[in-house]
Amino acid sequence: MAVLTYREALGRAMAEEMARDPKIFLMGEEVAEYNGAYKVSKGLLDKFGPERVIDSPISEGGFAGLGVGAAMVGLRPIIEMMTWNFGIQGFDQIINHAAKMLYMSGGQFTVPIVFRGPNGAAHMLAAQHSQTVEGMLTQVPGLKVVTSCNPADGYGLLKSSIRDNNPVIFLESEMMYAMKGEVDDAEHLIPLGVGSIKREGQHVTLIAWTKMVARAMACAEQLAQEGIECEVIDPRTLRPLDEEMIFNSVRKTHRVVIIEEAYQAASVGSFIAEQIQRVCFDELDAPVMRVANEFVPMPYAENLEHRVLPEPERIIPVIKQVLYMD
Amino acid sequence: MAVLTYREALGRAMAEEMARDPKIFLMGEEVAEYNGAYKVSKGLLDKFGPERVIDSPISEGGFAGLGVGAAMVGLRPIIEMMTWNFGIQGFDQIINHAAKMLYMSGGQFTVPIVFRGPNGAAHMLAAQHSQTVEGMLTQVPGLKVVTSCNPADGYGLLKSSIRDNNPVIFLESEMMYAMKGEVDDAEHLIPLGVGSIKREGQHVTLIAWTKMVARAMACAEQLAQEGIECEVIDPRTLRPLDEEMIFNSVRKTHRVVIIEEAYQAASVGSFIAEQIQRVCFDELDAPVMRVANEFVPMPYAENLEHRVLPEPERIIPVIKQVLYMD
Amino acid sequence: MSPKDHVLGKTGAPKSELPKGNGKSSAAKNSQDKAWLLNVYEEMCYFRRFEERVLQAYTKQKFAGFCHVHIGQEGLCVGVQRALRPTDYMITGYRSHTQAIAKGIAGREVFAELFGKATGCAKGNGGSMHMFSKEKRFLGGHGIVGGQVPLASGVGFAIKYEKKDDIIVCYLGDAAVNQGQFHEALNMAATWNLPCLFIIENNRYGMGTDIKRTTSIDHLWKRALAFDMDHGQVDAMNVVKTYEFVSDVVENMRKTNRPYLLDAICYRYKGHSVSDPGLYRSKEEMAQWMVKDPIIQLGEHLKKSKFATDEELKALDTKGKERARADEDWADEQPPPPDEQVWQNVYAD
Amino acid sequence: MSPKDHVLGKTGAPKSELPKGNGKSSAAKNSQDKAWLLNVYEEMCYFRRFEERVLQAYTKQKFAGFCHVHIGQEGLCVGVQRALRPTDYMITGYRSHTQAIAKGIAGREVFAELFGKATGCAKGNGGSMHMFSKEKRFLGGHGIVGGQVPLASGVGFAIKYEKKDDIIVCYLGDAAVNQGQFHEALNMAATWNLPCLFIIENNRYGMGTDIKRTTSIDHLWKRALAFDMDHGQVDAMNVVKTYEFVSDVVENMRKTNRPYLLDAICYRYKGHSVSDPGLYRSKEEMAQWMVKDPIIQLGEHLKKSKFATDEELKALDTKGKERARADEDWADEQPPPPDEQVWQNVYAD
Ligand SMILES: Cc1ncc(C[n+]2csc(CCOP(=O)(O)OP(=O)(O)O)c2C)c(N)n1
Ligand SMILES: Cc1ncc(C[n+]2csc(CCOP(=O)(O)OP(=O)(O)O)c2C)c(N)n1
Ligand SMILES: [Mg+2]
Ligand SMILES: [Mg+2]
Repeated sequence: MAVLTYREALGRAMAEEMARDPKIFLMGEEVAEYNGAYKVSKGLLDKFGPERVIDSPISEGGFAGLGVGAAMVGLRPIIEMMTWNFGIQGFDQIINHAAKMLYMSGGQFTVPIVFRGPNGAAHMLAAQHSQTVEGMLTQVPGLKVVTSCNPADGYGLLKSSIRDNNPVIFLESEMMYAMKGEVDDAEHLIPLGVGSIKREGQHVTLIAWTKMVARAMACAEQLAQEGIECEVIDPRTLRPLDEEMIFNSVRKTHRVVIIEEAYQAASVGSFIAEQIQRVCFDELDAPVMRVANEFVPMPYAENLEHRVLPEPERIIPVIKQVLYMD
Repeated sequence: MAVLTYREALGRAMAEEMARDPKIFLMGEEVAEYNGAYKVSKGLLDKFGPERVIDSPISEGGFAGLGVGAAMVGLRPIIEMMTWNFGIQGFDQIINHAAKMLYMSGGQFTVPIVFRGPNGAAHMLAAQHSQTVEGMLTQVPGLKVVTSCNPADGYGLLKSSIRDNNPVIFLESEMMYAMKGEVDDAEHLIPLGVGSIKREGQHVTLIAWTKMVARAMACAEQLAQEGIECEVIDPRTLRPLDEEMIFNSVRKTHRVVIIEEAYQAASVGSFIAEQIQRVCFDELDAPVMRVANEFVPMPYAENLEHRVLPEPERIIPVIKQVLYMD
Repeated sequence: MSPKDHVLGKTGAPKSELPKGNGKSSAAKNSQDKAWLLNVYEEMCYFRRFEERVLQAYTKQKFAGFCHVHIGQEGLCVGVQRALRPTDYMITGYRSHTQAIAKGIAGREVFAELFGKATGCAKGNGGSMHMFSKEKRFLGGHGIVGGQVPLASGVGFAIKYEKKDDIIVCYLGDAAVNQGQFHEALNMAATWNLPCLFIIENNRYGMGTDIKRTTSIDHLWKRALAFDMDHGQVDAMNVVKTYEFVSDVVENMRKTNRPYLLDAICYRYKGHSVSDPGLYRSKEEMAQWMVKDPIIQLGEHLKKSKFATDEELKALDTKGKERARADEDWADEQPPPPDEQVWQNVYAD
Repeated sequence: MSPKDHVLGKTGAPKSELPKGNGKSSAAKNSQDKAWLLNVYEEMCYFRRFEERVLQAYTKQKFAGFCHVHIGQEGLCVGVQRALRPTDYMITGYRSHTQAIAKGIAGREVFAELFGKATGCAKGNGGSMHMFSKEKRFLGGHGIVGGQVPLASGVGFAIKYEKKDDIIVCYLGDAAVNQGQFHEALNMAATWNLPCLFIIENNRYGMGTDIKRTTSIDHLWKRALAFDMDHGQVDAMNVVKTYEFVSDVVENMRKTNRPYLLDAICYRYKGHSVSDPGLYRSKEEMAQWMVKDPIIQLGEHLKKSKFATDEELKALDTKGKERARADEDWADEQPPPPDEQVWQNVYAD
């Protein structure tokens, strides 16, 4: 068991996979000589050389499409989006091309590719640099969407994503790159589609992913003081979604709060809420509640940004509400 | 009362607004000399000349952005996307620029612009030409999202959209352009944010918009034979959303089926379902159900496409299910 | 521009170090060979007749959706194909029927795809805009204008990555040069020396819009200047010239690995798609072009060279007609895809 | 390329009919005027000192987020601004502090914006990357590389639509020329003759990447060749040359309405942003550029022309230093935005 940062765990996953399979290459802005804008690809250029670790021009649509074309003829690209805010420029290639190629071609052309990069707000980066994309990309048949909330999950899930034969959207977070955690020294993979129970509890189910898991855990700790036992579950892969894990937890606690860095709008959380009320209708003792961002573009000022994101002071009252403690 | 096609009603709305306000111009592919790929802009070039009705290059990102820039300095652009599938190339300008400009600039730069065009499947156009975008764009603070299901609504809502001082996504449908309906000869506007009850009924609420309204009505007629009275409601504007109309109908019928041309994924329907179970938790006699596209890219073959879209034979059993008639 | 401007050289375009299609190349041998020329003639007739049947079938409502045909542009499709190896890759836009056949897909499988049949070259999932064959290295058939261009750069990247000497031909329409993706893809291909032959099917119109109204340049090959990319222009109404020119370009590319932008001047006789009456073009303009018809031009050449008589040419055309009919007849007999296919191939295992 | 290559003319670029910045223009009068030159010198010192204080404040963690400064690039910002009218528009990327001030926004409001204060030029909603002033016609401050370029075409479109003779200056970085949006925007500006002056702040690096590694061209003005767009290159380390050249370009634009692409050669002394140590550049390279420092260059010129002594120049610099301090002091005193502001300006009435 070594203690790695989230960034190191992701870097290790890429290094191991690239050593295993020469068809894998990494392309993106600053990934090579600069070792990555966030240093996730640190050392990969030295290890694998400029043919396999490539600095791209600032052409998100172009190099997303380049990756798709390369994947169609047998390579296995990892495309880094410096952040997913810029990945929106690649949406045409991701949504219209990567996701549909296998189906459009009647099953002839697989597109084994990973699009990875940080997603969501960092700190005081304002409206154009603070967006999440899972709400949009989980809507697209043909795409898989993967998240992780700690180094071990990031490592195991990125390896599985790289080995998957479909386009995988792998969502990271600037706020997590420095997070430390134990990662088994032995190589191991975490299958896509299997969620993880981060904390057991019988009173209420908290559903969260990426950096919201830490917030959910913080709220759980705090409420434990008051004798409230929260079950914290992380679906990890949002497409495919481990619905059984979710339903089972709901059948146990009968109460749910979803915490996500999205909006009170169509989102992965709203979809999960819909599924729960549909499948567990008679099991629910309270409506499925959700704590999300305020429905505003992200403001810059620290006090305003803090007010927009789901913070414990906004989450805890909602948890108490589904427990009818308010 | 004149009978107009949907296409004519939209054209009339644009012509009246352009005559009223010289700051309004129309830009898009084939909108001028060709009179529009779907002839919605028929006659506008003759009426208003090439300065105000402009054929654009095939540069969706570019002319979407051109419209935003022009709107920032006082013009009121109408940008036609030949279809919204191509509009995805303009998502960076729509999501990162149009939607955020007012907020980012601390309230200084309004962006009064309409992005309009057909959305969703037409007939046998396959995966890259059959997508809906409301599930993605209603997620973006700063955007309004407007739909309509008949010529009269299209006319009144497009006029309001053009007069709105925010970026408005106006969603049309190739399948509706030839649809006929009465439109009042007198100018009239329909405010954004106000839904419409298309049919009254006490047994179950059907929620639908755009071409799904006609399908909901067809199902309602059919079920009326069996003595089931469906209430069919059309929110029309998906952002802002007329939640009160929805909740009031649910409080009356206690049963809901949402019919939409989206997927079993994060979607406007999943968001509406979430809101209903949250607000009307004790009012519901059955889970909120939703009939949507199969979660696959749109296939070309007619029999397959038919199987993917929400057709009455898939909708009616679900309605009966929430009525516990199965 | 009038057809006269299209002959090579008059453009002042191709950079000096570029192939001139001057007939001195190995390709020249073929293009003086009778059998080869007759075969080219037959294939062009077949493609013309194939597309005519496609239009009839559409009019008879035997299929629906969009339908874009290549009638008038056969010279480019055939001339380019003859300059390639089977291992070379090809990718194109939504106007893809005859290019797919040229690359080796059976015409009947293309017809079956149009009819949405299970045995179509995309199993009925793709339709007119999305012909595919992995075996023949035909990478589609794409519906988003310009979308295929970055994909082509990716294939070029893979060819270089694998140290092969194949190339990829990427067709795009004249109106696609206004797409940002085109620009990004060409920049990458030029910066990294990817073996991509970008061919602008320059039929001068994007739907109803003359390319002059949406670009500021007189010659589309100028787009290459932004990247110092090798480039040239060819009269694609002349199949022999096209074949020779492209042969030289490709030969050169295999040595240098450098990408190339070819402005191929051609003309579509029909509307953009079946729904387009094409009123934006004058009878005179059409006539001007039809005298340059690739099939007629080659026919005259064959007769002048005493390689064929009118009767023999007629016979080849009839053969093409029959092949096209056979393709459609076969497609008629094919079954539609089974309903289960809806849920297949969304994800790969 | 070595600094020497950057002097005008050596590029062989500017098309003959283009202004030469030959000093014969009306602008030349100013650039020989002592008061004018001293004022330019003072402003450049102020901008340098302003950005230095910004860096200190960031290091002291008085604010967070990204922070991109213009140190070393003052010659372009000031030279361009002097060539404009107050009614001209300006739009830029995320490296926007001093351009905002040059366009007329009070330095203290820029500082307050950095501190996320209610009285910042974007009320604290924007931050370092998003400076705005409707009154001063400064249209931001944008965070998406290349995103501002289509916006600029839109402003140019509006100027033409309203039949005004204003222009819009659109700054973009060298690495932004690889963006598809840039290409689409230039094509529209060239096709429709929109009065847009696109200025590439060519500091040769996009973050840690030498532009040579992501483009295939030696000179970025070549991007204009794809659109037959007027273009040129200027040594932006020389504020006077820049002012004269841009004055001629702008004068010409007001007559012709034609867009223009200017490749402005400059250099940033600091890292891309505060978090970047800038290890990808050699000490030698930095040194080579610092001898061309715009402030030093103008200082030498002022002394040679006997317009100022070292002491007088020092005094001007001190004045700039004090202005910058005053800006920060003012910003320190300002209140943060009220919480209600979170919900304001999401939608306009
Ligand atoms: C991104 C995008 N925008 C718009 C369209 C609609 N559209 C389909 S074909 C076409 C015209 C293309 O013309 P051109 O590139 O010259 O090809 P041609 O049809 O002449 O072969 C347009 C606008 C599209 N398919 N994709
Ligand atoms: C579309 C997009 N991709 C990536 C980024 C991240 N990014 C911010 S600045 C930058 C480098 C830009 O360099 P350049 O255009 O030369 O401007 P400079 O910083 O040198 O002024 C990158 C890659 C972004 N902001 N937007
Ligand atoms: Mg064309
Ligand atoms: Mg730079």
